[in-house]
Amino acid sequence: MKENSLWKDAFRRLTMDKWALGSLIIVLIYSSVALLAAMGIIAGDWAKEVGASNMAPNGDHWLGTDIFGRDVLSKVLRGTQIAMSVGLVTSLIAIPIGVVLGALAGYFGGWVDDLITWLYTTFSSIPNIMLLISITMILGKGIFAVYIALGATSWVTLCRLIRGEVMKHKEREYVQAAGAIGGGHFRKLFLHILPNVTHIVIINTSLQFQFAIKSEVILSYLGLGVQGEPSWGTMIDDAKLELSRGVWWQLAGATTAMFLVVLAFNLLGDALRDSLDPKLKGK
Amino acid sequence: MKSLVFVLSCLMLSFACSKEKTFDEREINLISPEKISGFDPINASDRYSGNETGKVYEGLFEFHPLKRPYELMPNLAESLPVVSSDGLTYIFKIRKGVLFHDSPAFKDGVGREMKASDIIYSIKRLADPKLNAKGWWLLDDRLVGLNEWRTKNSTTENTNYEEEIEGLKKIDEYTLQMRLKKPYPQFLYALAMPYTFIVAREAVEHFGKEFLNYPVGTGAFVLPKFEQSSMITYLRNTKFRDKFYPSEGEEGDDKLGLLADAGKKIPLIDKITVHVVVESQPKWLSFMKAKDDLLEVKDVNIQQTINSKKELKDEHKEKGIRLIMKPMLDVTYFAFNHEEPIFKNRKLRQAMNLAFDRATYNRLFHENTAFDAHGPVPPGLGGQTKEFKNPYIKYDLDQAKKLLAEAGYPGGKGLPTIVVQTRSDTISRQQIEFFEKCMEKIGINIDAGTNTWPELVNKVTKKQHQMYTMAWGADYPDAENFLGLLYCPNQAPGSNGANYCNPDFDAIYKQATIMQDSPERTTLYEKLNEMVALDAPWIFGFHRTDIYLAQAWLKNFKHMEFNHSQFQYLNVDLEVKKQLSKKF
Amino acid sequence: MIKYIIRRLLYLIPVLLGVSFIIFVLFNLVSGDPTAVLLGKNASARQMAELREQLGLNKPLLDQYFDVVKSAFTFDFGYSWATKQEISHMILQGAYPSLCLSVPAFVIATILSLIISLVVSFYRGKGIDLFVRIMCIAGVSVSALAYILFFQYFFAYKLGWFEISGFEYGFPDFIPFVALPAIIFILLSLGPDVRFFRTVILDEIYQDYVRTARAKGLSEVVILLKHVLRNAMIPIITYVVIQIPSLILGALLLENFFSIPGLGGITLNALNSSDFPVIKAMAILSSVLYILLSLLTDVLYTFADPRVKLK
Amino acid sequence: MTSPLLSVRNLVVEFQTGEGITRAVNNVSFDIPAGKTIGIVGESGSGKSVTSLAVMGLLQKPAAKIPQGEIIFNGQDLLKFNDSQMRAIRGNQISMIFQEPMTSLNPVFKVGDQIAETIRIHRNISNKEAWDRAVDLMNQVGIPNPALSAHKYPHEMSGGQKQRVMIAMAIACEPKLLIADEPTTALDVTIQKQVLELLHKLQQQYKMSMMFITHDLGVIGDIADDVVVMYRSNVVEQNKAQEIFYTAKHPYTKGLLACRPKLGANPRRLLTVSDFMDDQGVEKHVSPERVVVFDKEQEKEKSSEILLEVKNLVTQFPIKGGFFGRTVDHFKAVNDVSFTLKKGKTLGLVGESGCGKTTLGRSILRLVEPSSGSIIYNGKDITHVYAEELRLLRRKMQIIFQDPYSSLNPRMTISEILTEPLNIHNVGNSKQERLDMAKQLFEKVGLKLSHLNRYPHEFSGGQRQRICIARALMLRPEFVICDESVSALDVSIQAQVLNLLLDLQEEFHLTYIFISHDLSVVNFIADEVGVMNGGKIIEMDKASSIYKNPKEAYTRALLSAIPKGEVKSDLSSMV
Repeated sequence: MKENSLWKDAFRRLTMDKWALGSLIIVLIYSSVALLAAMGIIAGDWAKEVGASNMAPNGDHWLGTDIFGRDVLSKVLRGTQIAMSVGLVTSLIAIPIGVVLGALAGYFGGWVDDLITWLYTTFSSIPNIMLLISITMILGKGIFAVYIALGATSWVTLCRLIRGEVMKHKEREYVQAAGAIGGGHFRKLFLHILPNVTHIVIINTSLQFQFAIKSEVILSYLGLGVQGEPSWGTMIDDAKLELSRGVWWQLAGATTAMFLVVLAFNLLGDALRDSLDPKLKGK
Repeated sequence: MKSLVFVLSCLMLSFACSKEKTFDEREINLISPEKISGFDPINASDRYSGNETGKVYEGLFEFHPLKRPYELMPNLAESLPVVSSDGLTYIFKIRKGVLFHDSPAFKDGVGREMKASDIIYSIKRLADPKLNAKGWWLLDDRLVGLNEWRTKNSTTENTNYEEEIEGLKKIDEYTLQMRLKKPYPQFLYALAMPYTFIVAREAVEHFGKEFLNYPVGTGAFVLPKFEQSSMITYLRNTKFRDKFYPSEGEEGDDKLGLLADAGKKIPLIDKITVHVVVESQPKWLSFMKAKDDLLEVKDVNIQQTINSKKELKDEHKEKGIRLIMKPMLDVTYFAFNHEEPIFKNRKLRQAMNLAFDRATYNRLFHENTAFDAHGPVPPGLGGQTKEFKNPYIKYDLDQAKKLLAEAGYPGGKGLPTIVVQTRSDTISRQQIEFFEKCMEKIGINIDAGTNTWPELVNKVTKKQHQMYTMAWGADYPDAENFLGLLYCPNQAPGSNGANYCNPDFDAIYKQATIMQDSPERTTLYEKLNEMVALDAPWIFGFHRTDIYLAQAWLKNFKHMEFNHSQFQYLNVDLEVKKQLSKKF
Repeated sequence: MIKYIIRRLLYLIPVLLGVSFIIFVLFNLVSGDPTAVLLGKNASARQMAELREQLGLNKPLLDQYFDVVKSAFTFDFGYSWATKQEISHMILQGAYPSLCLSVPAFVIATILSLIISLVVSFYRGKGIDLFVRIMCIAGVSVSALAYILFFQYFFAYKLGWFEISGFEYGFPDFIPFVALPAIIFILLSLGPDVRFFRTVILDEIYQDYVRTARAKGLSEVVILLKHVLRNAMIPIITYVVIQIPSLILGALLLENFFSIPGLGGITLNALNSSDFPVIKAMAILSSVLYILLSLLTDVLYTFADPRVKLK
Repeated sequence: MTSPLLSVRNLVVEFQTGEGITRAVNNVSFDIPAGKTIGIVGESGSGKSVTSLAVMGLLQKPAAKIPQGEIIFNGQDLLKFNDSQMRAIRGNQISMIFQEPMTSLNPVFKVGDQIAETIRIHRNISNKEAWDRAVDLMNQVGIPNPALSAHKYPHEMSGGQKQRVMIAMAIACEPKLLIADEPTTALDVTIQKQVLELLHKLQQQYKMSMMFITHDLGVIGDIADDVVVMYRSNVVEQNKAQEIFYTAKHPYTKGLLACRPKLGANPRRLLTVSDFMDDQGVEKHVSPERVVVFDKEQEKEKSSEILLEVKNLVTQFPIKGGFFGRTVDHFKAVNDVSFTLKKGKTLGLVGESGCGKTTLGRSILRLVEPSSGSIIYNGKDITHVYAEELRLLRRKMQIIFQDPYSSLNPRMTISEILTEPLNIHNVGNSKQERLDMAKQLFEKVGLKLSHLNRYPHEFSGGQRQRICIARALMLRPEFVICDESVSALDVSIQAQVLNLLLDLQEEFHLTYIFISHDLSVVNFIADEVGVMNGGKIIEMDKASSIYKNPKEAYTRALLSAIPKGEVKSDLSSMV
């Protein structure tokens, strides 16, 4: 007897789109690389001097070496961990805030709504980059600051989206039905409405990821990025000095690595939206 | 497809607009690597704002553009001052016929003659508590009555410039007497620095808070209004007094053609355009496109500039580009915070000095153009001698390990992870990474704390650091300016960020600093230099090298540490420019 | 309508209060003492103390907050600590280049991506649709830094099509200076824009009224350009207008690399020299702009969609 | 006999879906003679709409394929036409009206423009002329002062008017063939009637052929000449209207005819398609007792005790306005309503949309807060009970909503949906026990146990409504409000659900309030009927008597609007 939920259904549609599938695979690969790197199984020795400084790509160092003669490839791999963790953690920060606030605002309306709307209007009215910079500056450098800064700036969009969607859903009859059988606000909001807006969260997250990864580069350029660890951001930033010496491999490595995963996340985001967003059903 | 058309038309326009170079304008294009914030001499703290103010303003004295070692020559002052035997009273004769630039500030817009009172005013202005000038330290506690005047006025509604100060007396319109509290041998240098450049009271009062955008000086160039943009254009001061290109300099200058214009009236050019370019790539590219005539080559581009033999690369040679390399009067160092108990341990400090691989560092970051610093004082200043070799700056891991063990931390055991504060830009990040690796080799764990400039300065001034790294450039050519970095009373927030205290050192320093320049003083300086060198209050870094690239047609450029006054001597050879520009 | 507008303008008050609070927390409470930086390397403890007094950093926090609020409502931002320049003047100076760069770039990018997204949604599901989408996304997947470094070297230096860096005031002098950064800007915004516009348009294409239009015998192109686009306008307007505040900050990186003396640079310098007044000013201005623009969007709605009534 | 205007020959339409290829239309053939009206009848999913779209050439390529068949229009095969040729036909010679007037008009253009557009596409005349023609058309379709209304936007018009606009748009170019796809289903009965009459009038006037698609045989009785009955993507029967109505051959057709409740006498349980044939479509003999007409009068009083009493109930919604959106006025959705309801009885509430019947229902359940008046349930005033008390109340009083699609949470399995009420009121000790209770009821409402773990979207509308009913009954309530619970369903399904409701009422001794806009349905199920208009109950009477002698004009209007479900008396009179 077949039993398939919307999710399974969505997943099926997702896997039918080969681009989406490809992206999914890429993302999975990156995640596992990140995981392995985090556990130090691969690229654990990125800091080791393996050759002369700024060696061009060659047989045993496919991406050459950096200024300290460290293997660029393992730096790239190591950087994957940073990139993914930035994406992950910022999402972990942004999603709960965004979802809860958005849901409360959308569901209860009234002064709750006013308050929360005010909150995110205030936040979104300050240019993102400015908040990013000032927060990282004040929290001092390092990946932790990057997490907080990105998290603190990126909940807003999600909040707005969720709010709108919840507003729509709370009028639906299934919510009223839940009320009719004696369900309280909590049940209506968290057990009935939220599961129906999760697609937004998912789509948003996949885009959040790539936004975070890209922001990390900008922050690194401003010298506010990750410290003591090779991140793509710092590598690309290094390139700013090295390119003129004809040292292109560090830039190439990091950019390609980033290119792939960002591309993947974008495509995945699109595919997810197409397959999860009820609005687009039946295309 | 409208927009596509638009894009294309933009491109078209852009070709149309990229102006054809004309070769009849006697113009020089320079680069300033930092944003220029304004033209108020008393706040011209960094080298670059100094350079800009130096184009419009002048001081009583200036450094001779050619002679080395650096030598002061009278500028707005007619001659060197008469100094009383106790070295406290100075009598200055003021040059006659020096005119301020024309400006609406003056009666019917015509610049008036500069007089003694203007000098007094300018110096008082430096001391004005309301303005809280960055340059105040220069005369802080130097002139008799000036500090009192400052404190008195710090509470009043507005500063009273009328009040006579004992240390600053006008004898007549062209004669001025200054009186020092205690001997201050660097005093004349102070009067050559941008801080003490002469401004006109009318201008200050007329423009008020906008004064910094309307520079009204006596200099060779005029800038009617400063628009804060990426391009500043100075025009020759047509009313500039008769000032002539010097006819003698360092030997060899004539061969370099630096004396070609000897005796000619300056300025020799009509226009200076300064482009503010922060990033290194555009800087390099626009010089290579001959959009600029002079390029200060920074770490990044050194490798593109010179080959392994430290000679100019051929591709540049054939464009006629000249390479100018001269040691800088500066020192880079990793400072210990001597208030940290562990760093009271001299052997530890010495060990870390020995473990620092200067050769590689030099190669990686300075393309071997820098010189190991044996002590704080850079070569070229009295106080530093070729003979003196600091035994602790050679790269010797065994020795280092040995000392580390003796220090009580065999193999680094027992040492906490040491956090070194540095700046957060790319190079600093790489440099500190390198430092980490060095110390690792003897088992010392280093952690990098990267900061924006403000944060770093804060940590240092607030003593919130274990170690930090910095570079110090000379304010004036005197070892005192460097040795002061280790003088106990200069502790943070003073310039002695290491909070190093060494009574013997302080004693001699005190004595030396009030001596006029003399062999005795130099020997004292040498003593001080070697003394601290051995005590390893810092991990000594390098004395870096200034590297300039100059286009063939840029004439009369000679490397100069304190170059704010040098631009008035520059010249351009349009013929050469016309010929060579094809090559770009 | 008027009532609505007034009410929305009044909404500025709470938002500005909020903004000034955030700023206050960030800069008056959390961040460090600026005086050391402001006085330079030879500053003495005494001088720093004096300066702190002058800058009012010793005032009770409430007063400091009040000052922030005051400047937020009076728009009197006073003078920069670092440059001693009048802030309003600085911002005016910087706004011009920033806008010269970002406004044309923004406009072109928007129009271009609108056209592209119309084309792709016309060929939805077909090869070209996928291809163009992938291209656009690929465009944004490269770091801006990489673009800048390469383009500046190649197009400006090697080919000499554009000025390498710098800026000149006045039209059309600035075009050769901003053209290249503008192109990069466009490249970077094409991806997200097309992606968004396409979704919105597709959302509409599957509505019933489109079927009606087809039943009338309208051609797909007309349906797309007339019926669908008009309905897609609301989300598009929102999306576009909301971006504008970030434009005044200009493209920070671009400005830095192409030495365009814009607000981005000013803000960055301010941050790098603890020049709080400037930062505050920038934040406040942009939030005011934000509110005004979101008001503008609402007004635009009424033109785009008769159903929207502002009450 | 001249060749027909349109003739569809063994048309096959297939859809490419995730699961594979499904046949929506299987080998369908029929003719539409010039100037005649053909009714195409069938339940949703029977392929009738797909057929019409195929004729219009509006099938979504590439998902839809037409592997075989011809659509001959004016002697040309439309299937061979390319896009531009088709466009020349569409809206010009063949035009179409859709079911959803609400969404079928472009919200951002004036209706006048939208009509004029059609004309401008196919006739080259000036905008001015086109506009005037549009106004004239709007006049013909009976929109009050057209000159003004032409400047209105769709959202400023009522559903009926929108549909009229659609019609105006469709006839703008005086097409030869007009396709009407369920044009009245979304409308109230009275409007429905007017629209039908309008269509008929226009059809006569313009000598158009009309292809009228509906799920309700009753509707087309009045206007169709021939009827084509579709069932599971096949044509099962086609014939002259009279033949169909009086001597239907195919059991499905018979079912369709029988399942529509008549005003007045009905069997105790409505006959449904399943009475005439089994799942395989094999005809079976209808058991005689099923057709015995049942008279509510004879039914003895179930009980005399009053379960619910509503006194002067008023529910009003604030009208926001003023500077800070203060409440400036109130809209009385329910305006001073009073009635009593005995245990085990059914009260029917009829009225058109916006008459306040829904609000009334929700106010009684306290899903909407009443503003004044009182609700006495089992002798207890529940107008102002809160929290726990209210929660307990929910166990006794339940509601079944109109839209079976939006009233089930798409993210929950049926078993979750059914057990949820039990969890809330922690009825039953173990998960298993609750599940069993769910199963029990699930079967009772006639669904397969095996489907218990599926998700709502895998069920048909009728099935979903059954699920909703099951959910409502999980807590064994005494009192259930059915809010338009069958309105969204095809007549055939509707009959089944109505029967189910009656069965359940008997089994669980339920008391119903049955809200509907369809008097015939109410009349069938209810003991007493209240007619609502403008928030008031304007007339209340025994179901059996209200249709015999309606007092209020409004009631009469409602009654007359109900499709007779018979062929039109005589065609000539209307021509």
